[in-house]
Parts: sequence; structure tokens; C-alpha cells
Amino acid sequence: MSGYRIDHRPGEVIDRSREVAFDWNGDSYRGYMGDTIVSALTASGVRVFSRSYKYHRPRGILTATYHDPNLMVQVGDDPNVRGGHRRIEDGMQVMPQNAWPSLDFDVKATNRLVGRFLSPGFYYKTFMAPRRLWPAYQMVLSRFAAGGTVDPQTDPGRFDHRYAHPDVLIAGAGPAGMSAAIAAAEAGASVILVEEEPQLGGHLRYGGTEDLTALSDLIDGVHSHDAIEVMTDSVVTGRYDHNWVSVVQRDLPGVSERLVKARVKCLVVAVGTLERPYVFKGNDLPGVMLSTAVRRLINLFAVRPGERAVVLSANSSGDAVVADLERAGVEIAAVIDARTGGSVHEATGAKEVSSVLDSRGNRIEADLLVTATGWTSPTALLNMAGDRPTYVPEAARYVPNDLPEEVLATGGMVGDGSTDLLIAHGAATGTEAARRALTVKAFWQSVAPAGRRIEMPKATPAGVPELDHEPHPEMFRSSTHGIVDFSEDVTSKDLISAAKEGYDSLELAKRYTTVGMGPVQGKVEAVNALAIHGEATGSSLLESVTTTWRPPYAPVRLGTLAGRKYEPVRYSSIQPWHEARGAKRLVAGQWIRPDHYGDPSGEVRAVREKVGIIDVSPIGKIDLRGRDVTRLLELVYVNKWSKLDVGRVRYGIMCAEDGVILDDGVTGRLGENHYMMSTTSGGAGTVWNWLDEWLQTGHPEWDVKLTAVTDGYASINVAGPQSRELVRRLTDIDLDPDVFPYMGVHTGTVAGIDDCFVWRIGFTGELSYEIHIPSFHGLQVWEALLEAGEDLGVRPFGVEAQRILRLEKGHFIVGQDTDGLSQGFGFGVDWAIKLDKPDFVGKPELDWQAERNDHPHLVAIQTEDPRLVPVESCQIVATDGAIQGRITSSRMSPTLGRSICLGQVDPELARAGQLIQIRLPNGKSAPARVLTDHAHYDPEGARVRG
Amino acid sequence: MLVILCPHCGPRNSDEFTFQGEVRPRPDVNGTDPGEWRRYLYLRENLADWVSERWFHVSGCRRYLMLERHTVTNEIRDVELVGGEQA
Amino acid sequence: MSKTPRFSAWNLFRQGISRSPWPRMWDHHDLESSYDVVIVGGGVHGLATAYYLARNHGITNVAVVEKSYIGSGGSGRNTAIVRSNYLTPEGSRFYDRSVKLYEGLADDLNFNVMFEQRGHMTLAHSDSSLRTMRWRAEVNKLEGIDSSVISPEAIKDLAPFLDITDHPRYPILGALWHPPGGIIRHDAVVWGYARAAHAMGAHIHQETEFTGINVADGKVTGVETTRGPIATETVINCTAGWASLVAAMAGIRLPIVTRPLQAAVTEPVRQFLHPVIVSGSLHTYVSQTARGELVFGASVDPFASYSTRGSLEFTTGLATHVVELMPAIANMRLLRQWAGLCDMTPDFGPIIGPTPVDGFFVDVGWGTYGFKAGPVAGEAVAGMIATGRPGELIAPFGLDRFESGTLTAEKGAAAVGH
Amino acid sequence: MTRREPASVAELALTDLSLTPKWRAFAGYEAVGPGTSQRTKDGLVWSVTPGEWTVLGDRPDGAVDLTHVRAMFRLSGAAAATLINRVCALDLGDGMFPDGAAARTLFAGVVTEIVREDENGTPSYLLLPSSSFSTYILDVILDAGGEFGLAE
Repeated sequence: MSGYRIDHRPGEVIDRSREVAFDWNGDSYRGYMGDTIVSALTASGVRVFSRSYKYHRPRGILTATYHDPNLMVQVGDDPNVRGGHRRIEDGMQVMPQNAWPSLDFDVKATNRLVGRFLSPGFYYKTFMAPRRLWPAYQMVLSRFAAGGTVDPQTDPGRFDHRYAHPDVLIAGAGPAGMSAAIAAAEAGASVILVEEEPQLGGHLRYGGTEDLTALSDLIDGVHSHDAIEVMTDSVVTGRYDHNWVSVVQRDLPGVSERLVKARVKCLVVAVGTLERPYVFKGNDLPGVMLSTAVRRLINLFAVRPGERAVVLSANSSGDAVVADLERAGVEIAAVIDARTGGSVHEATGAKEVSSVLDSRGNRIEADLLVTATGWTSPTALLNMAGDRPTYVPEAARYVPNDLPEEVLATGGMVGDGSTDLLIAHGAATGTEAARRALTVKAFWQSVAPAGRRIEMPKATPAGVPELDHEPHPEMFRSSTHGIVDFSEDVTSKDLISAAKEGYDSLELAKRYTTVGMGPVQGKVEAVNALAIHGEATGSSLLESVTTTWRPPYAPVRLGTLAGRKYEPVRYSSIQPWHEARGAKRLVAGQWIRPDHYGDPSGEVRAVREKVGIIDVSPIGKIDLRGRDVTRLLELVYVNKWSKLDVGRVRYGIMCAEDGVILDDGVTGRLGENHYMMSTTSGGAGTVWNWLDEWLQTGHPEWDVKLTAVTDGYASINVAGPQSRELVRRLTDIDLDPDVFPYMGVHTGTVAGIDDCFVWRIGFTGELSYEIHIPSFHGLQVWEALLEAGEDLGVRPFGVEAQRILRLEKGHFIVGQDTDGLSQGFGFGVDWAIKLDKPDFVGKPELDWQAERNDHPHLVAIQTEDPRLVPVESCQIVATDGAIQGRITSSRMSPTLGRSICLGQVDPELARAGQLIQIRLPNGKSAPARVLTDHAHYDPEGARVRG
Repeated sequence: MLVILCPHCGPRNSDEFTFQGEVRPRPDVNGTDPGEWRRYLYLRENLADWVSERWFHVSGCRRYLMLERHTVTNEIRDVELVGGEQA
Repeated sequence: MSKTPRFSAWNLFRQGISRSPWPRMWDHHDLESSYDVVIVGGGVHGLATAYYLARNHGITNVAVVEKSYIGSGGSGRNTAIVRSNYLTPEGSRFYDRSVKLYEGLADDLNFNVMFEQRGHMTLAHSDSSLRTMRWRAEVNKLEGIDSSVISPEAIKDLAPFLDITDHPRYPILGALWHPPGGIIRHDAVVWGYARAAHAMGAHIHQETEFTGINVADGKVTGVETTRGPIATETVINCTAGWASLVAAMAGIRLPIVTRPLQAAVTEPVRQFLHPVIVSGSLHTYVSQTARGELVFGASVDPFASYSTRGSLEFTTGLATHVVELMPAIANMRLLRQWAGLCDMTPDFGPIIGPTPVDGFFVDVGWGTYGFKAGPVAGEAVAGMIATGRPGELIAPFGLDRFESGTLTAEKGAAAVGH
Repeated sequence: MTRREPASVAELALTDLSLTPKWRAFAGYEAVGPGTSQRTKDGLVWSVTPGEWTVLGDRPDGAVDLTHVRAMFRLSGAAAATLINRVCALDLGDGMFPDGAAARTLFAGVVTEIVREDENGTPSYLLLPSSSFSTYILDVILDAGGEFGLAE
């Protein structure tokens, strides 16, 4: 620790009993617990923390806060850390950014010499010819990328989220914010109080004795209320529609950061003001600091920022900093009072300030130039709430204008006044905030549960007393030019020339010069930029413009936004068995399914020759009860349902109103007024909502009760010539074909489990029984089937084998063999579409499709070369290169020992024996022929009916 | 995230609902012609104003609601159940 | 109208020496009482149309009417991705022409639009998305477009930060790789077209809002604006998200719903990601700019709105997905989010051509694809105005297709905007 | 400094009650309105939408068996609401969700019925997600509950 650390200050936040060792730029340094990276380094005499973006000029402290554009550093593998905010920890590895090869020597600093040629947007005007060199130019430009580095090995860290429902949320815990919190709590509201800094108090923390006394009273008040939840080192990053407010909490055990998502009934914005830099030649030299930066360094961290200071003061903060500097033993070389017309012309120095030239021509030797030239309200949260703050010339800053009912503002961003006045205004605001919040709360409580209609009440907001503005000179730029945007190296000259080039709307100028686009988003510079742009265009006075602030107010880590990794995933109750047998996982929407158990072909052969079982639990199941179920089925399916007897199932197809195939599956009649509908696994939710939609919006009078029972049943398909024998061994259901024919359904006991239902269908093309078991018992029945079928050669098969089996049989899959434009006709199920029904969903479109008869047809296709399997999505191409269709499914068939396909083709090609050409990914063509039937295997369907 | 005051469930986040938007009356399927039917399928007012639109409380009471929402401010001023007394 | 000088390194140097300011990119004009063509919307579509009307057809008595500043809509809010690997032949052909125009744009406009053809990679996390990628690749090849399906290993080589290890929910099974795709400086495209169109005589009226279209016996006779009326027989609607509102002025209803499309940018870091990465299943796309920022986009918002305020859910959902793809970037900070308005059509295809009102043309319905189509749309619309009929490239995208029921098939590939 | 968030090992208990018989009735409990629950002679009954009731106990006439459709977990303790709000947006404050309240909402992205049934003064919640999600939901509760000392 060096001579820059001064004696104990009453408000200091460092713990001198606890030293902390850390590294900066490869050297080791020490500071105290509570120091920020920058306060500790300043105490050790460090003045330069970064190099500027474009000209690579050395940069030092400007604001000494989170929003300081010059204090971005790399901490370990964490890029762009705010050195003015982040507190030091033992062993911390801190490196400068954007300073290759070093802070001191810097080749790109030669940019300063050519700076006059790096006018705004210079890159738009060059690097064009010759075009072949453009890639090389790109390399050059990308070398200019600023910021830290990310490491592929970075441990993402631990983040989480939390939902909150405070009556009142207060952004900013300065005097106004704290007293607002106390008043709101006293009025019976629950409060969350958010403060960006590690301590409560705002500017009171680095004020004088009176300020510190007022602060400790406020802290006691806040802590005395259990209804106030305090979040320090936290920031309100956004206010979204309906007062949905995001807060990032930083000071937590266990997690790096937490995102709080709060539905706030009334939001109070009390974020105070940011001090504004002054634009003049050399205003970015290390040693040129804002008065609040100096007051923080001296009073919070007991650090002396320099030896000999010039102070440019336009307000009380400037006066206070003079006193602070004297107390810190800094020699005051000169105080230039802007209120009496004084100003600074230029700061000079090689790597830091060495002298200052004032507007009267005096050159003053100094290593520190402190400016107190005005305040900027960080109105971001107000903008997000729809407010367009207005400019008040007397106060030289923007103030809130027209806030929505659920948002209030208090403190420095509203006006000026003594600490007492700010506290009083905060209290009045807090009371009103509570009143508004509790009105909303009462209404929300009255809603649930309510009748059929809600009308929002019109609240009657009461006003809050005004806060006056202290007069303040308008100071933006001196007679010289300097840096306006420190992050982007944008000068006042750049802004003026951009306006002259035609970028004379403020937004165009911003986009062209990139002013305000940097990591601090122009928070401290914005008003200077507005003023100088106005100066250039002569037109837009500050009164007439305002700038839109987009969320987030402060940058947020992607990890924080992501929170913990919660991706909903579904398992059948039999999945543990599949995992134990090393089944390959298949991701099917939210479901994890067994793709195969190592030998899909073998699994296929087992089904064709003996018997196999597959876990098809994800199949959608919907229980339908009531007198009008048949009417609903008639409406949503294209086929007829009136004549379906109890104990029978029927295959059905659903189309949307545009005639496009939506889903398919079988529905069985279990009782007089009781049906069970099955859907594709992917379509389960869609179909359930679809049925509800047609019932609720079309036929609320119908008596139909829907219950989605997909998860209630584990579903096992037992398929193959031996399936009847296998199932017979385990059930009391009579499987005699005369009693239980193809497309029949029966309920009963299977492997000792009651309330199963079984239907006989044939997706695989074999004799098969689909058993649906109350799901918690699924695994038990699965294992019973394997045990009972051992001598029959039973084998589990996965989704891949099922795909092959159904392809051999020519059954299509909705969404694979059909697409977003596939209307009902042309997929081999034309027989199911009953245009003579009075009404069903999509009927008119299907009528017209039948008339046009120009739709693509799904056909079975076999390549001339039986060993060639054209990959799915290969196009079918005419000799003239026109696309005539595509392969939608293709596999090698273990049963037929040859390649088999399904494909969509133009109608003229949908003829048995038609020769077609398939274009393979390698560009070659493969001749193939269209089959008579969809089925490559057992077209007569003898096996399913067996 | 909007808050929608569901008549059954009270204030809920809008991610519990699915948006259906403008609903147009369904023509008589037997009397209609392609022009009328496809206007029903595809054409929308798409106003920048107060609109009446259908939402479905899919993760809550599973009831269809009609909202009056302003498509510029997203303010919601009225919520009503679809489907008469059954709802 | 001021003489427009050539931009070049040499002129840049002279300017630097002389310190004399560059002449204006475009001038302010008084509103004339009549124009041959009035274009509504000063975005890339409107300005490109004005440029090609002048350059290809000598039609220069043209007004571009913009209610705010040029490029204030979708043109300045998109994620500046250019590609042509679409699903349908007509779509691929169309966007391929756009890529070609973008490749030559810096020379055409003498303005560096910074087109970086870093390659465009669409990840497949499931069999069905892999099938769609193959479908696109095969169609693209038939149109002569460089597009193919690549393996996880090849993916890792092109983008080392991608985590291709086995994800429980989103395994990376392959990707559609499209080398000509890339990113561009969107504002530069707008400014370049504006400067060139202005140089050839078009009037660009900023801060001028459209308030009405006058129609008599089914023909356009003029328009009303906040700066006064304009007599004209030809009006072109290039207003994207606001298309329905402008069309309604002519009594036309469109099959369009306006939905916000959000985007976000991080703080800059050193270059580590070269190609553009897209994941349909994860509804996200990401690229790194020359400045070092990551630019993100997602799919359109879950409900219709004219709001550009953006949502928290967009950023949380986006972050969840990009951290799933690239866990190592969890410490990068999201700096700014914004939203644009997309004119979504039922089949994800544009609506470009004449309308039932004689003289009222639309170039709308671009949804999330508008920016990448700017040049070709401008060229094609200019051609249509000059010749009186839609050319072959845009014929499939007429307004009448919705009534005839012949929708475009882009639907199949539109799981995510990019 | 988050003093309103209780957090300690003793304050949380998780029980898996998935095998409890559960029924979906369509009539007979009209006295139980949407958003509320009641102990009836048949057992605990609640409703989250008009005309539908969930019953824990013996099968009411014409009821659909939900036993296997939904898993059921009981989460009890002072920290229960805090944990739930880590992954669920429902306002669990006494004003909005008092003892006896019932809701269907999203819990960690999954549709879940939540019923508050305090146990002699201690806040206690029944969580009923669809059974295929139960492994996932259990993982989520244990992961989020680690902070409160919750473990298998």
C-alpha cells in the first residue's frame, strides 16, 4: 500500500484490518476488504486502466462507478468487468483490456496520428476496391474489436431466478428511495428496495457529518420494517409492460447472480442523477475526473486521487469536492467557478494531466482536474414505462414528464433540495405508491375466483408534491473540441461533421457515429451528445428531443438471464428398463424414447417371425364421455363415426380448416357414451386443445367431458405372429378372433393389473395387440411379457424398428410423409374422407381439392438398384431438371432384403410401374419405380387380420 | 410478460395462455365459395388499436377467453369467457 | 441537388488533409405537388426500389415517403443476416439473386456495406429437423446454390465454441452449411441506397407521414401526407409491419398479422465466432460483428402487437438457448435489446405485386425475411412498375394466391425466422 | 440481505404421494368453486375450472381415474413458498393464495396443480404435475431446494 491512502474517513467502507492481495497486469497489489479494483489500484498509484477503443489513448478514472467507461477490465475469464464497482478478493487476477501489447507501449496508439483520417464511418467510404482484398480488410477491421476475451473452458458458473410479487418496488436507495420504502411499509405495503451500490445511502455515503447522521437514521428505519426486503449490489435492469420488473441481485451466497422477476403493483424510480462530464480538449486524459468520482475515492475509500488539483465548479458538488480535497491533503491549484463565467479550455499532458489552460488563458500546473458541470437523470426506467422526459433549461437536465399510474419517481431525478426535502418527497411518494398498490391488490384478490367477465377499474391517482430545481448553468462543451463518448472514442467534431454529411436526425447520427452504442450506453454522455448534435443542426433544441433507452439499464450476464438449466423432459414408466438395457436415446419432442437396443434389423425380424414388444406410452390418449361425443368426432374427423359399435375402434384423420392433415390415430368405443381417442405422440397436446376449441367456441351446449389421460397409461404394443399366444398367457380377456377381431377393443386384467384396455390394430403390419396399463404398473407388465414370452422368442423393439415395419407396410407418418401443405386427398386414405357428411372441419377445402385433383400423391417407391437407399428428402427430378416430388421415407428392409421408400410425387407420376429419377446428394441420379400399393409387404393385409 | 386477469384463476402471466387473435365467423360450409372461405381463413384487420381477440388459458383453467387489448400499448381493458354459461 | 463525390481511400485521405467536410449524403426537398411514383416507407425495400427505378428504368420523378428517419423500421432493427438456402425452388432462386446483388452492392453504390460472407450454419437437433435440412440442401443444389448437410465434427471445426457433446434435450446431429451466407452492415445498405437514389434524382422525404390514399373508380389518384397532398397514379406499399394500415387506406385487406421480432446485442469481446449460427429448435440465431459484439435474434413474439418495447422473456429464453449451445459465453453480458415489426403471412411467403386497386402495389408480407430480400425486391418491383407486370421471380408471390389457395411451401422451413 | 426469504434446513420437507388415488369428477361438488379446495366426506376435493373437480379418496360415480395421470408431491415448511417461487410465478402470499386455495399453473415450465393445505399452521403445498414429468419435477425441486438444505 502506498502513500495515496489517507487517514480514516468517517464514511469509509473499507476494513483496514483485512488486507486483500490481488494481481493487476501481472504484478501483485494489496488493498483492503471493501476496496473496488480501482480504489485499491489508485491507492497504489495506478492512474491508467485502459486504452480507448479507436485511438488507443490512455484512460483513467472518470466516474469511479459501475458506469465508468474507462474502467473495464478482465477478471480471470470474466470479460468487461467494471473495475469501479467490483470489489477485490484474495487471489483475483485482473488484466487490462484493449491495450495490446501493453498499457504503456501501444502500437495502435499510432492511430492518434492518423486520427484525422478516422472520421466517423470512414470504413463505409473505403476498403471497397479491389473487391478481392475485402476479406483481408475484414481481418484488419476485426482486429479493432474491443473488450475482453472469452475462454472455451470457462465454467458457466451458477445462476438462478426468482419470482416476486411486491406491492411496491423501489429502484435506488438514496435518501428519497429509503424514506419512500419506510413510508410505503408504514402504509401497509410489502416493499423491495433495490440499490446498485454495496451500501444503502446513495450520495449521503460520501457526504459530510450531517449526511452521515441522516443516513444512519434512514438505515435504522429501513431495518425496523420486516415488510421491506433490501437488495444491495443489485440493479433494476428493466421495466416491461404491466409493471413486469427485472432485478439482478449480485451479493448472494451460493449463486453468482440471481434474476428476480417481479410483478410490481407500483414502481418507484429513485435512481438519483449521474454526474455529467464536460467536453473540452484533453478531457479524456487520466487525471480528469468528475467531482463525485473524487468524493467517492476520498470519503468511501480514503484514497487521495492526486497531488495538485484544479477544480471546475458549477454547483455545490464542486464546492464540496474542494473541501474534501483539502481534507485529503491535496493542494488546490485553482478553483474555476463556472457560475461566474469561468471555464476550462484544455487539459494537456503526455500520459496524464500535467497542466490546465483555463478560459482566461491561465496555464495551471496540476495532475488532477476535477469537473462539476452538471447532472444527467438516468431516465431509462421512465422511458421503458412510456415516459418522454422533458428538458428543463434552468436545471440543465431532463425530468419525468408523463408517468403511467403504476410508476412514480422521486429524489434527485425529479428535482433538487436539502436532504430533508428529498426525504420528505420520498415519504410522500412512498405513501402514494402504497395507496395505488393496495388498490390494485384489493382488485386482484376480488377477481379470483370470479364470474364470467372482468372490467378493469379506473384508479384515481393522487398527486405527489413537486420538488423545485436549483438553477444550474447549461454546460456541455467548452470552446474547444473533446471526447463526447468515451467508450466509442466519439468526439464533438465527429458529431458535427456527421450532421453536416446529412445524418441530421439524432437517431441517424447515433447509428453513424456509434455515439451511445458502447458498454455504458452513453449514460453519462447522452445529454452532451444531444446538445452538440443540436448545436450542429441548429434545429433540435434539447427541449424538442429525447432519446430512447432500451433495456437492460445495466448489462446482464447471459448466465443470469438463463438461470438454472430446466428443460422439461418426459419419461414413460418403462424408461428405466430401456436405459438399463443400453437403449439408444431418441429425443422425440419432450419425450426421451428407446430408438433401438443395438440391432434394429434383428428387432424387425423378431416381429415379422415371432413376437416383439415396444413401449409406445407417448401415444396421446384422450378420454371422452357424454351424450354428444359422436357429434364431436363427426365434426373433427373427416370420416364417419355414427356406426361405431361398443368394443370397436376405428382409424381416423383430422384436417384443419385449410384441409391440411393435422393428426391421425384410432378411437375406440369403450361404452355407450364413453370413447378413448388416441393421437400421434407429437400431436397429443394440439389435438386436446383442438377438441376443447371446437367444443367451447362452437358447441358449448354439447355434453362432452374431455380428460387427457396420456400419462395415465403405459402403452405396450405386442406385435408378431405369436402376439396372440403371448398376450393370452397374461390376460383374462378372450382373444378368440371371433370375439376380439381386428380393430376391436376390450378392457380387463393383464399380468394381474386391472383396468387395462387393449385394442387390436396393425401399424406394424402384423397381428398385434396394444395394451394400455395404468402407468405406475407399466414396467411390471413389460417385464411380465418378456418373461412369459421367452420361449416364444419375444424381443423388445424400438422406434427405429417400428419405423421400418410401418414403412414396409406403407403406413405414413403425419409430419414426415405429409407436410405443411398436405391436404387430405392423395395419401392413400381417400376412402376415409366422407364429403357427404353435412359438416366437418376443413370440408370445403377438401371438396375443392377433390375437384381440382392436381394434388401430389404419396406412393411406394423402389429403386432399380435394391442395395441403394436414397437418403430421406432426396428430390425426384424430371429430365429437364424440374422437381416432381421427393422421398419422404426410406430404409433398407430386413424383411425384403432391399431398399424401400415412400415419396410424394406429382399426380402424373402416381402410376404403378412409373419410372422416376431420384437425385442423390452426390448429384447422381438413381432410377426407381412406383408401386401399385403403398405396402411393400403383405399388401392384402392377411397378417394383421390373422 | 403481460398479466391477464382470468375470470377463474385471477391474475396470471401471459405465458400460461396461447394467443389466437382475431376470430372471424365461420361461413356455412355447404353454401360457401373459395373467396369467402379463404377470406375467413387468411384475411385479418390487424389494427393498431383496441382489438377483440381470443386467447386460451392452456396452462390454467383451459377456457377460451375474449380479451380487449390495445395492440400498441398492450393494455388490456376487458376479459370475457367464450361459450356462454357452459364456460 | 449537390454533386455526389466518389468515396475512396484517396478521397478519404484528401478529406483528412483538407479537413473540409464531406458533402451531404442526401438533401432535404420540398414536397412536390405530384410524382410519377410514390413509395411508402424509407427502408431498404423502398429505397432500393427508388434506386432501381432510376438506374434500370430511368424513372427518377420518385418520392420516398418515410414517417420517421430512413431505416428506422425493420431495416435498422434486423440482425443483418443474408442467405439464400430456402426450402422451395422459387424461394431459393429469389434469395439467390438477392445474395448476388449484395455481393456487388458496395461497387454499385460506391458505399461499403461490409458484406462479410462468413458462412451460415443451421443446426439440426432432431431427425425431423435433419430431414428438413437435407430437403433444403437438395433443393438448393438443384438451384446451383452452395448448400449441404455437414457432420457434428465439421460443425466443431467451423465453430469451436459450440458444445457438440451429448445434450439430453438438444443433441447436435448435423447442420445445413451455406458458405455464401453472412452478415452485413444494415444501416450502410439503407444509406448507400438512399445516397445513390438521391444522386439520381429521387426525393427522400423523412419525417413525413402517410395519412391517406385517394382512390377514384378503382384507380389511385393521389396520396395525403402530413406535409400535404401528392398527385400520383402509382403507390408502392413498402411498410412491412405497418403494411395492413397503409393498405387499409386504399380499402385493401391483407392476409397479414403484425408481430414483434426481437433482437439483442452483447458487449464486445475479441473475435471467437466466425460463421452465423442458427438453431431452429432452440429458436435462436447468433453472429459476431466485426466490433466483437454477439448479435442475437429469435422467433417472433407469441402474440400480435405493434409494440417495439421488447420483453424480458425474449432475453431469458434467448440466453437459456445460447448458453445451451455455447456454455462458455455465460459470462458475456447482454447490452441492449430491441424489437422490429414483422408482417407475417399464413404461408411465410411475401406478398409482392398488384392489388385490386389500380396503381396500388404491395411489397409486403416479408415477415422475418425482409432485409435479406431488399435488393432483389427493389429490383423486381422496379421492373414491375416499369413493364407493368410482375417478372418471373416474383410471379409466385402474388396477393391472389391466397384466394386461389396456391400457397407457397416455405411454411415447411419456417420454424424460426433465420 | 434478503430477510423476507426464510432459509434453513429445518424449514422444508418433501413427500412423494404419487400413489394416492385421485379422481376427476364432473358433478357432485358444486359447493367447491374454482380456485378453492374443501375437505368433504369423500376426502379432499378441489377445483381449478368450472364443472371439474379433483377428488382424493374413493371413486365418485362416473369419475375418471387420475391416479396414474398425475404425480403428487407434498412440500411443507416455512421455506416452501420461497422454493416454489424459484420456478413458479404464482403469487403465494396469504392475500392471493391462502390456506385452502387451489390453482393450475406452470411449475418449472410444466402444467401443475397446486393446492395449499397447511399442516397445523405450517405452510404446506400439494404439487400435481403430469406423471411423465415426475422425475424432472423431482430433480427441479431437489436442485432448487439444495439452497434450503433439501436433499434426497
